[in-house]
Amino acid sequence: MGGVIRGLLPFAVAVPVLAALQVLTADAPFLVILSLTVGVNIVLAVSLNIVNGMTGQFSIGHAGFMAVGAYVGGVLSKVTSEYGISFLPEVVSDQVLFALSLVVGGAVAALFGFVVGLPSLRLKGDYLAIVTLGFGEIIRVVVQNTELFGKALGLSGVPARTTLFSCWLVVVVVVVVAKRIHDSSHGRALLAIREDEIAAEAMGVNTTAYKVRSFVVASFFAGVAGGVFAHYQSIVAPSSFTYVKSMEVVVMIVAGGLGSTTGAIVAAVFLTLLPEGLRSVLLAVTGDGALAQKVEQIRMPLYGLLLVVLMLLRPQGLFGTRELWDMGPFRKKRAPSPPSPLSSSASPGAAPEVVR
Amino acid sequence: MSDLLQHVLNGLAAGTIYALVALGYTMVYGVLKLINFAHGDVMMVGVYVGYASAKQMGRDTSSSFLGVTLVFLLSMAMCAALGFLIERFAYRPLRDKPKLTALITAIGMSFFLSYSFQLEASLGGLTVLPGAAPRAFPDVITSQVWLIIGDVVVSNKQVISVVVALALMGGLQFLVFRTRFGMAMRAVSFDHRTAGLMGIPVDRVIALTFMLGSALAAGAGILYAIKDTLVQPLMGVTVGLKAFVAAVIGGIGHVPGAVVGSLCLGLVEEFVVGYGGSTWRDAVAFGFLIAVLLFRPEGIFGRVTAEKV
Amino acid sequence: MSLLKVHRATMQFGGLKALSDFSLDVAQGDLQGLIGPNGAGKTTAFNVMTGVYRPTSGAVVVDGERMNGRLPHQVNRAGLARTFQNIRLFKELTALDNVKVACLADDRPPSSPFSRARIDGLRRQGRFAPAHALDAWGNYLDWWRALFLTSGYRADEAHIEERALRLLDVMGLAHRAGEQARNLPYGEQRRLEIARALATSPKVLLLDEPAAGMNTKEKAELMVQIRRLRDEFALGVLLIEHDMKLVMGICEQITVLDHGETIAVGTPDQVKKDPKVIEAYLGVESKELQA
Amino acid sequence: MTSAAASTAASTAAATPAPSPTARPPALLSVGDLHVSYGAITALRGVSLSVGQGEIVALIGANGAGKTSTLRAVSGMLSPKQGSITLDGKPIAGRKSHELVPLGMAHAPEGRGIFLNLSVDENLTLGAYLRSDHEGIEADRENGFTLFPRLRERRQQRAGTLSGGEQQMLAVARALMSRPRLLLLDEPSLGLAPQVIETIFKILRAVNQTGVSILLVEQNAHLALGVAHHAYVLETGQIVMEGTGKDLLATDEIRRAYLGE
Repeated sequence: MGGVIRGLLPFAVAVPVLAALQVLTADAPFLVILSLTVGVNIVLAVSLNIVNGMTGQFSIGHAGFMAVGAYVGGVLSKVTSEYGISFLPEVVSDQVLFALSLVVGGAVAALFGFVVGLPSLRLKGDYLAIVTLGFGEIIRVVVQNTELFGKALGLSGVPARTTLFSCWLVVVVVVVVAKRIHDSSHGRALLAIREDEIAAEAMGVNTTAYKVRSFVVASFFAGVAGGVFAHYQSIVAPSSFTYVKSMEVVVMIVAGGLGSTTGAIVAAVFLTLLPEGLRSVLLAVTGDGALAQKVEQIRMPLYGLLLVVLMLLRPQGLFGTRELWDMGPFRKKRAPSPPSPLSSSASPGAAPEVVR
Repeated sequence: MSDLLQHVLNGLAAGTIYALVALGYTMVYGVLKLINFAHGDVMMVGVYVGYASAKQMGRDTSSSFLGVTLVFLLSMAMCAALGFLIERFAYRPLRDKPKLTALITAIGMSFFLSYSFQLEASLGGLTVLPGAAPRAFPDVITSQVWLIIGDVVVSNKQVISVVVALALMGGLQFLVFRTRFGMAMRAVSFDHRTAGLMGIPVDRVIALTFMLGSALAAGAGILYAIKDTLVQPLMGVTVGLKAFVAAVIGGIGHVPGAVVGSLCLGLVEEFVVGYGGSTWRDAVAFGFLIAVLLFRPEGIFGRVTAEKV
Repeated sequence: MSLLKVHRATMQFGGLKALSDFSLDVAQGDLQGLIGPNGAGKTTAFNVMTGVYRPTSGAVVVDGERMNGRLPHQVNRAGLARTFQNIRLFKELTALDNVKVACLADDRPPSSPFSRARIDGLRRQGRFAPAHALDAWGNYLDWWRALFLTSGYRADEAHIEERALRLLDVMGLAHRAGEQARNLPYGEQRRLEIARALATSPKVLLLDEPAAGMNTKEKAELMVQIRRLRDEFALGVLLIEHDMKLVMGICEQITVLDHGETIAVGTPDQVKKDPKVIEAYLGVESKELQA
Repeated sequence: MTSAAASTAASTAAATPAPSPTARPPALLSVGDLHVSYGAITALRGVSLSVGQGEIVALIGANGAGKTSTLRAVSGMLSPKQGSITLDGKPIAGRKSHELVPLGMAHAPEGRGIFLNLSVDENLTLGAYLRSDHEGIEADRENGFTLFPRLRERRQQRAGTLSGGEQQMLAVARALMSRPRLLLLDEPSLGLAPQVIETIFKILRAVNQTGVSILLVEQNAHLALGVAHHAYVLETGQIVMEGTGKDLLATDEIRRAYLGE
């Protein structure tokens, strides 16, 4: 039991803090919107990092799973928006239904992730990348052709239920899950697959199952991120989930350092805020909307250039595979290993006589 | 019946265009084992160079035989130069690094090219970057109907694209299998370290292969643009991906495979569009790819290579 | 009792027979050698035994369970662990984590319904399918326990850490626990690979050229160490080695391969005197030399 | 000599080969204090050796001792961290492989390096990639076929369909196509049947007699020492012993360590 309490500790801290933030930012809608964009990007980056960074598979179709979650969650909320859970006050009832639609959206996305994960059993590296890209595109085309999802126009009228609190609670969940997977024997199995699949398999790691699982977990959270996104945009259009969106997330995790959760977070925050920041600064200084518009246009080629330059100069990204808590003053101290009676005889210094 | 025949014809014509782009993918993959994601974007740049030079010449000059040839040559030369620069500065430093590094670089390069061209910029009255607005390619070849059999219509553009594509493919096949340079290419492709031991200047062979592939892409791009397609910066991504799909279907690294794969893809797409599913076109192309990769990952002609343990 | 039994295994690549009619029997406490000139098919034999290749014909049986068509991780769970000729460590991970990866689910407590003891019990009864299912479901459950940091999970992790450290210690690598595997010197990398293989609690240990790249002194130490591991962990050991001195000095039985064929089986003395072995292994000129 | 060598030598006191009494011919290749590493792993730590004009020099040692790395560094396949390599007195360390071919170096690499996707003829043509004297090339091709008649029968076949022995013959024949003065051979006996090995080594002697110097890496110490004028023993990236082939063959240390006696 004590274990479970400890397991829930991060939430015990996060819930009051987020609630307080929610109250404090009530009068700053711009700030809230910004924080939601950042939050969604963090969820996307941290979840993609589980596949690309920890497991070493290369998926570039993350936006497809986000789309699944956004549409499924959005439709569900639209359908249930008329209803409420009778014994709950309306606000609470809405949030419960919202949470439900997030989970269902995530679950459907996870199902898709399972399907996409299957090719990873036979394909590696660049081929796998192209297949994930293909799946992402297929999902988009399917959505565009589905009446239920509003075809090319998209889904409008999704109830605006995402709050700073709910969005960032999802962020906390994904980070905690990513960290716990990473630190567990499962995380080590994923890292082993990244390092050397054949050796991992030979050491008893069921590489097939682990690869598929990492896809499932990552796409679940991408789906949830899509749901969160849908419930603050209110309009879900296919154009939000193109190849470009997938690449944005890839840039984040590559810049942060493939395999580093904190790296992904830092890069996601930075790469989301930088253009927003530039835009508002430009807007404030020049009062010229056209110039601020340019920021959005320049962002994309810069992302491309950033990838190229990073690979040439610092392929390990910002953090490499390390985490914030592995560095400098945060560094964890490792307990010294217990002395053993065997160690002395095994040390090179005390070699026994050579048998000849 | 004639309906079917028309679709076959259109499909093949579209397929030959994919084939030219796919050949570039396959050549580069052959020598470097790298999927050059930026290949389609190099093609796009080629189309813009062609567009600009045709505009500059004016309608009369550019539609003369000499003019058209010049448009092609100019754009192919520019793309060859671009291909050289990309290889020299983005890919060569990463040649012995993990494959993923080069792949990410290629994706970045693709992004950089396609989205820079969406910006608008000019320098001293000269347009440097065109902006996102789609444009119609100058009518350097006027559409004519050359042949009507029953209901089947064959246009001059279709014939030209098929003939040019086949000629270039033949030339490439000759180059790879009948010349000294082609032999060096195949040697580098098999094992670039050992190729060096034969005295083959590996860097130069790879650079030339890139230039050749890029030039082919430019030619393909103009043929594509001439056929009533609008020119816009993201065209390279779409066509490039399709061509890549075709190359993989045929067995990447395999020259005739790329051609066969492209023709298959052209036909499949044409039938999907022709029979009312135009909005599903892209999904079908990728579905086709995934099916091939799952059931025959090495493509139609490719060979399985097992990893040594 | 035989822990690893290979019965007339043949491996064909295209037209090439890399291994033909290969048979072998390793029991607990055995220390056997597999030798032969380069390209004789030794590593192919290892790959066939460990499930990397599926033999064209013949059978591989580990602890009574037929392994044909099983994946390498299943063969490993059944009790066969190996090292690689060209060192395949998880280079970016620490030495400790390399070993921990291999510890995996062996370390569920005995009270757990998914414990290794129960799984092994089922195996011994010949109920292999439920054994695999139990292993897989236990592993699946572990995911959830890890997410909620249950106390049982934390106990498992502590146990894994302790066991991994002990194995590092056994191989004389305790001082390297926190070091990235790629930064270890060559000889230590080889020893780490053995520690990692031991972590999977094998019944039979296959060592592919464990002494390659070591100097004479290191080799001598390794010989003694391998023998000790066999006794301490109650293993059967099969090793491929180029160094004749090492093989002759340590192995009790030797199988000699040449061109995929088994040309001799016997004690070191028998093998050493076998004219076929002399010709294949020591080269032609040796005949003149010995004459 | 290094300290490791000194200690091994001491243990086998009487048999340590004295510096060869017969003077060696002037050096064609000389390597001094060569260091090579792959990432964190050091493969060579200060290797010095030389190959005289017209000599066959053997480099023996266990797997992973650094034999292949030495050849690779010499032929420019990898660049040394430190040390000098000179060919005919010209420094060549750090230069790329393809620049060394015109200087007279040919390397039949580890694993033979045959282009399995090309025909036997094409492989031979590639061996003469930098030459343009058409007649000379054809003459050399004929020479190759005379040395290895089996290859003539298979000249149109894809090299991938050849047997191991035939591939090894092709590797040697191809290396000769550039008319080298120095031939580097990496384990020509690897995986071959005894009769084939015998043929190949006979031909190596014949090639050497035409004036080509050979640096030979071999696992099979008997073979290598039997044919070599001079030999070096490599252990964990260092030369621990050197001498004439005959002298080394006679030392107990060598017999025990590499011949399994």
